[in-house]
Amino acid sequence: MIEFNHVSKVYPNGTTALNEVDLQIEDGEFVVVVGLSGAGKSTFLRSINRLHEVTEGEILINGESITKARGSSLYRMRREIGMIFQNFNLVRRSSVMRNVLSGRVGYHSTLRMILGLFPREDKDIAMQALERVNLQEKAYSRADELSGGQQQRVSIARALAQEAKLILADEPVASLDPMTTKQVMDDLARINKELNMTMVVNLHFIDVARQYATRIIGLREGEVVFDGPVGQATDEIFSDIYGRPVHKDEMLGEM
Amino acid sequence: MIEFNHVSKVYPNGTTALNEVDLQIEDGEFVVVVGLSGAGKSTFLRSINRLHEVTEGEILINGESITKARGSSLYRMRREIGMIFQNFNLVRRSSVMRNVLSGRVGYHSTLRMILGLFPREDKDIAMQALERVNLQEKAYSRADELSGGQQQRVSIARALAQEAKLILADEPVASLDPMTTKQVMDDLARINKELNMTMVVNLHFIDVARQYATRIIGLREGEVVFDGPVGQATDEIFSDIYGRPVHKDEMLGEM
Amino acid sequence: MKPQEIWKRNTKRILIAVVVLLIYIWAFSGIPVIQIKETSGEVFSSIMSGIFSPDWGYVYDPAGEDLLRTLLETLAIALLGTFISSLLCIPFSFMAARNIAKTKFMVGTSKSVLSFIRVFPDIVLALLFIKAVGPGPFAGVLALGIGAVGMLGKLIAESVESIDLSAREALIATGGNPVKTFMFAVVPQVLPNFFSFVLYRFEVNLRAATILGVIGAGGIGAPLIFALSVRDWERVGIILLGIIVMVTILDAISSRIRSRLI
Amino acid sequence: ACGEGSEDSSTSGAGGGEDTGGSSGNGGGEQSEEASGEELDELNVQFVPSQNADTLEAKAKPLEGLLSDELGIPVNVSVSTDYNTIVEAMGSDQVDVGFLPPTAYVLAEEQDAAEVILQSQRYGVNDDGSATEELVDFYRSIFIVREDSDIQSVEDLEGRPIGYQNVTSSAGFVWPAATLLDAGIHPLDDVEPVTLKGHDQAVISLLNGDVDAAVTFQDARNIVSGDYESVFEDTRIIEFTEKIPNDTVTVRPEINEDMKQAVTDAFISIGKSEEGKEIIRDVYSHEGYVESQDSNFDTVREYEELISTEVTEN
Amino acid sequence: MKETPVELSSCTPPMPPSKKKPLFTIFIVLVLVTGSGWQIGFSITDLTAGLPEMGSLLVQLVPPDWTYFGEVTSPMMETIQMAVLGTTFGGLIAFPLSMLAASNIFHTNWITVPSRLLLNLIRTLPELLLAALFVAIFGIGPVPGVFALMMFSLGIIAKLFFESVEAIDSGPMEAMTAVGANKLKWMMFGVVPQVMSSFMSFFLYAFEINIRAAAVLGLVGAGGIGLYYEQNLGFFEYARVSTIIVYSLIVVLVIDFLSTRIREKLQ
Ligand SMILES: Nc1ncnc2c1ncn2[C@@H]1O[C@H](COP(=O)(O)OP(=O)(O)OP(=O)(O)O)[C@@H](O)[C@H]1O
Ligand SMILES: Nc1ncnc2c1ncn2[C@@H]1O[C@H](COP(=O)(O)OP(=O)(O)OP(=O)(O)O)[C@@H](O)[C@H]1O
Ligand SMILES: [Mg+2]
Ligand SMILES: [Mg+2]
Repeated sequence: MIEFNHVSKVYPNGTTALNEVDLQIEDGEFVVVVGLSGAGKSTFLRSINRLHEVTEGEILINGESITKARGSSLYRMRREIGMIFQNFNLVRRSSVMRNVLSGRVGYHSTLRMILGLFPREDKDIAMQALERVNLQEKAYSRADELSGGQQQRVSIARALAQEAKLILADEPVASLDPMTTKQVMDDLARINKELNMTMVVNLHFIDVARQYATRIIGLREGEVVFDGPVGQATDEIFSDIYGRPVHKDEMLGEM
Repeated sequence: MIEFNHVSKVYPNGTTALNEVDLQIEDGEFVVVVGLSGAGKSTFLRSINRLHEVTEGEILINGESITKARGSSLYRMRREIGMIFQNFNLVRRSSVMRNVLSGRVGYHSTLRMILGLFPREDKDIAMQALERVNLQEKAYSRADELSGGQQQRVSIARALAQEAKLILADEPVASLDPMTTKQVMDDLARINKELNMTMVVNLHFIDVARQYATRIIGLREGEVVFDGPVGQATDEIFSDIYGRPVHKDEMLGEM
Repeated sequence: MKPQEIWKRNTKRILIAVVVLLIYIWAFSGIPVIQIKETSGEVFSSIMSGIFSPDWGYVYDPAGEDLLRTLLETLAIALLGTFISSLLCIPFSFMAARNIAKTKFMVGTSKSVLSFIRVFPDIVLALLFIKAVGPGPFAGVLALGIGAVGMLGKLIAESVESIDLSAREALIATGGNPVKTFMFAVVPQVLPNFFSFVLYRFEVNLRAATILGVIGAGGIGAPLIFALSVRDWERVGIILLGIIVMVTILDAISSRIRSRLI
Repeated sequence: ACGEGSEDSSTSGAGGGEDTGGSSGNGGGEQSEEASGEELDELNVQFVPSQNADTLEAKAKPLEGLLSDELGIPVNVSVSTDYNTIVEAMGSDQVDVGFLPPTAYVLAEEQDAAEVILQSQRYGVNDDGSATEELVDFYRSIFIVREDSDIQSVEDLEGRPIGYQNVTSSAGFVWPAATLLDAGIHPLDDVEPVTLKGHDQAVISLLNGDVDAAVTFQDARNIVSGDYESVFEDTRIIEFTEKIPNDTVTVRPEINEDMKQAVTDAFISIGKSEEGKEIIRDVYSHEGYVESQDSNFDTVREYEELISTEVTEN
Repeated sequence: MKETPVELSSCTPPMPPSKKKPLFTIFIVLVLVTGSGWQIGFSITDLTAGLPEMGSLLVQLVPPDWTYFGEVTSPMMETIQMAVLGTTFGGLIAFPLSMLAASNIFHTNWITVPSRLLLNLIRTLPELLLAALFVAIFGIGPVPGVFALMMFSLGIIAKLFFESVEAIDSGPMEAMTAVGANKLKWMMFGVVPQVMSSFMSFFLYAFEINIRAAAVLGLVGAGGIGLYYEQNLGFFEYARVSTIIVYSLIVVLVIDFLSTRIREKLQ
């Protein structure tokens, strides 16, 4: 369970990216976070595993404060949280396999990791994760030889290999074609159902959000402007989240 | 007018990316190219301005062969063709303005360009292009300070500033949110209509394709499997292009 | 950006330009007009003709101390020296990288230490090791090994500073501690540059004639210096040829290694 | 520079932390605890080929064989391009025998790092740079000017640019400076000093007109005669310096007397044997060795002292 | 490194690439290193035994002779002047030469291979030879000094720089091709902005080395700080030697600081 207690985040340059966020996410939920570009979606996600420090409030994961954790207990908490990045964040010159394996470093001793000695089971786990995203035949290619969609899938495999209890996904389908988008989202949904893994996903596309989410959180300028089951998220609500209705003639500049 | 005469492209590693493509694009058309990842869409586009050399056949632009052009006549032909890249291809450490201005280098003497002396009008043109994509206030920011969507718009502004007669766009909305997607596509449509600029656009999203295209070209494994007005591109046709049925829920981009 | 900001930036740029200009004026003021000496043609041609008719007799001499032997010795010294410095520079280059090191203080200190090693004259370094282990190749190896740390540390630190940190974020997110994060996200990215700089340094070490000559290390340094000081251009020619051939072969090997890494 | 290793870096006491003993006397041997001195099971020899010769060879191996045969212990010979390193190495017991030029020897002796046993012999040098028949244990430095120069004597040098070597060089500075001082000219204040690296550069700068006079060892013009064929016609000697002793062979004072004697005898016998002579001539341009003692260098000390007070106080 | 993935049907996962090659490489390196170590008589015990002697010299280096600062200021300034010019000219030549040598800028071996050979040649020429040549041409003084430093910087900058040019992102270059730029414009807008900062970094590195490479300047009678090193070492004046070291360090740090600030401001 994730608890946000009065969480605010003000960037050093003064931008308020999160403003008094106060909510709870239960185990097994499939939460989709929507909002305009710059609304604070990424900041919201990144606060959960403390890639960003919040400036106020506290975030508890299963009752334990991640905002106060330090050292190895922080590392352990992060190990339980998988993350899929919008821009993949792969080590481009390492092989796909090594990228996926890097999801497992939290489980082994530092020395062992310096030597890069992963046990046999880890390799099996990684291979299974790749199989799930249909990429096993690319396991030993270098990450930068893959197409954008394939890279996104490697990033997903890494999060899967981590065997986390919670997955944070920052626009995981932004660069995928419709086919792959569906595959990936179906996969996340399946993992969510079968393994009861909690999902917190940022999405741009309302249709996709509606289709997969159990709950939708709408952010606007760092504030939660909607939070409810997917059924309640009507078109009007979306218009509200996005701050304005979209008209056909809403155009840029004049010609 | 663009003419493809029996054009084939085989990559050095043996992949056939284009196979005997034979078609004409008239001035003022809005052509959307669709197809699965790896179908050859990018290759198709990049052959037109000869970023890739085709291995067989000839491509004529307004009756002049670009596949045979060399030196300054090649440069002049390319100047008439704007291109929007999927991954932006911006100089990340240069300012937005300079990136947009670089679209105009074809119009000036080499010496002048080495000194970086752009005439006043060019700056005005560049600023107008930025205005059109709603980015004028970022004109003097560095390109790498922008969000992905903003970078995509800089890349569009560069193509606009080039004042080309033909714009090639390789998935110009892949990293944009629905609002910006609509803005960008509307803008391309307006330019197409008002300035009678030919558009050749690769797209993943069928709905968007249907909404803006006057003509759709479907590629599968390097072959043109569909070519016709947008009205004829039924769901069955799309299923054929994608090699499997398309579900309603895979049609994204609708708001 | 607002007009005032642009204006402010422009004045800043003009200011910098003026300062740079002044520096150049000052620098040129120390240099007299260039005059070419009458005799230069004669001397130039005699040097060149010497160099282009190398002393082939020096290539191999059964009694030893010929070109091949000294080159081989140089190779051994350079190899070991490079190996040592490439190990020693590793901690420095990360402590000196702004994006990796924990504190500004650490960056500042590490950078200053590296600068200090770089300004430390070769000859004093040589003296230190001669006093420790006596003149000879061992002292040469140590002097090269320590001396190169300054350069390698700096160049590698700068390339660490320019890496893509997003991958590092991913490792942090999986719960890696700093060392693990570093091994998986930073090392693969800097490895090509690391090898590139190490190979470059290896090449510099091959040509580190001055220091090896001083140190009595054998190798090609001393013969080259002596041949130059008595203007024995034929001997200089053959030694140069030897070095060029060796460096070219090495360059070919190193660029092959590099192209595999990139 | 022809050479970092010309005869630069002679030396002057003042070696910071170390106790530099007095400047007089016969070596610091007495200072070592064991009266008998150290036994050696291996001899380390290092030298800088002296530049007052027109061929330099960086060859160590031939001497290794010869000495090892004579002494019956392994010998390592190495070649350096800098005297300072030899003195420091002898000071820290890393080198047992060094070939040092006179000023370097004097400074090394002040630091208790070296004790002279031998001096090398060479053939003398004629004014045209060719060798004489006679074996000598000294050489001289010369003042040369261009043939068409109006300078006739050292007195005329006042106010003129002169090419020196580094102030630690015997032939390139110390002796010529003494000559100038004798003539009432301050070697730095009364002329325009230009420091050059290498005696060849001195001659060339003279020919090029960058300096009006140059000081070099006696036959330095031979070095550049290949590049400037008419060097002997175009230049003229106006003055010779006093005698500069040839290179010394020195040992570490701590070594026991028997060993010192053995080394002395070994060098002398090498200089006498046919095979040995050929090698030392080819490689070091030495013709033989004669025994020497510290008092032979008293004049050097005087010069050294004179110059270092005059110059380094500057 | 193209570790070609083995093409297999989707049911069997591909075989991991063979580890033989990297292991073999490591083995070779270790053999070479131990071989060299044996050849040159590498011995840790000798080193540790000798450390006290090394300490005795270090002790003599401190404290620096602070009064000596004033005396070496003018040669230090001379050195800086020559380093400024030598590095600038070297850098100006290195820039185009590195471009010619970079295989992603010019795709034909006809251009890159000769350029690289030229660069190798320049780097191989010893300073002493350069000094001899330039003195023969220009006489003694700062002019040959500047030229010698120029060649020296050229070698350093060009080698480092062309390798970093080869590693740049090809996207912007492609964009410039599409815009219809000729080769020069293409380089100006697609390449130069990407490589400017690494060029500056190597340029400053060369400058710093040139401050130290004063030995070269001494060779050509150009004055500079090198002669002072030699003189003081010759007289065993270690306190003064360390004064010069500290002075150079200060100069280098100041330059480093200034250039960092300037680069920040320019971005
Ligand atoms: N490192 C930073 N420093 C300063 N401001 C930042 C930083 N990162 C984000 N911001 C600002 O914080 C706000 C929220 O950013 P965030 O990245 O969370 O938006 P988002 O909802 O993820 O948008 P997008 O859909 O574009 O990814 C924005 O206004 C952004 O400009
Ligand atoms: N440089 C290259 N070398 C070899 N093969 C290539 C190269 N570029 C593309 N290909 C191959 O050519 C085929 C067509 O590629 P292309 O980039 O045109 O596809 P696409 O339709 O644009 O796909 P996407 O939607 O993923 O961008 C693919 O099979 C691809 O793997
Ligand atoms: Mg975001
Ligand atoms: Mg594509």
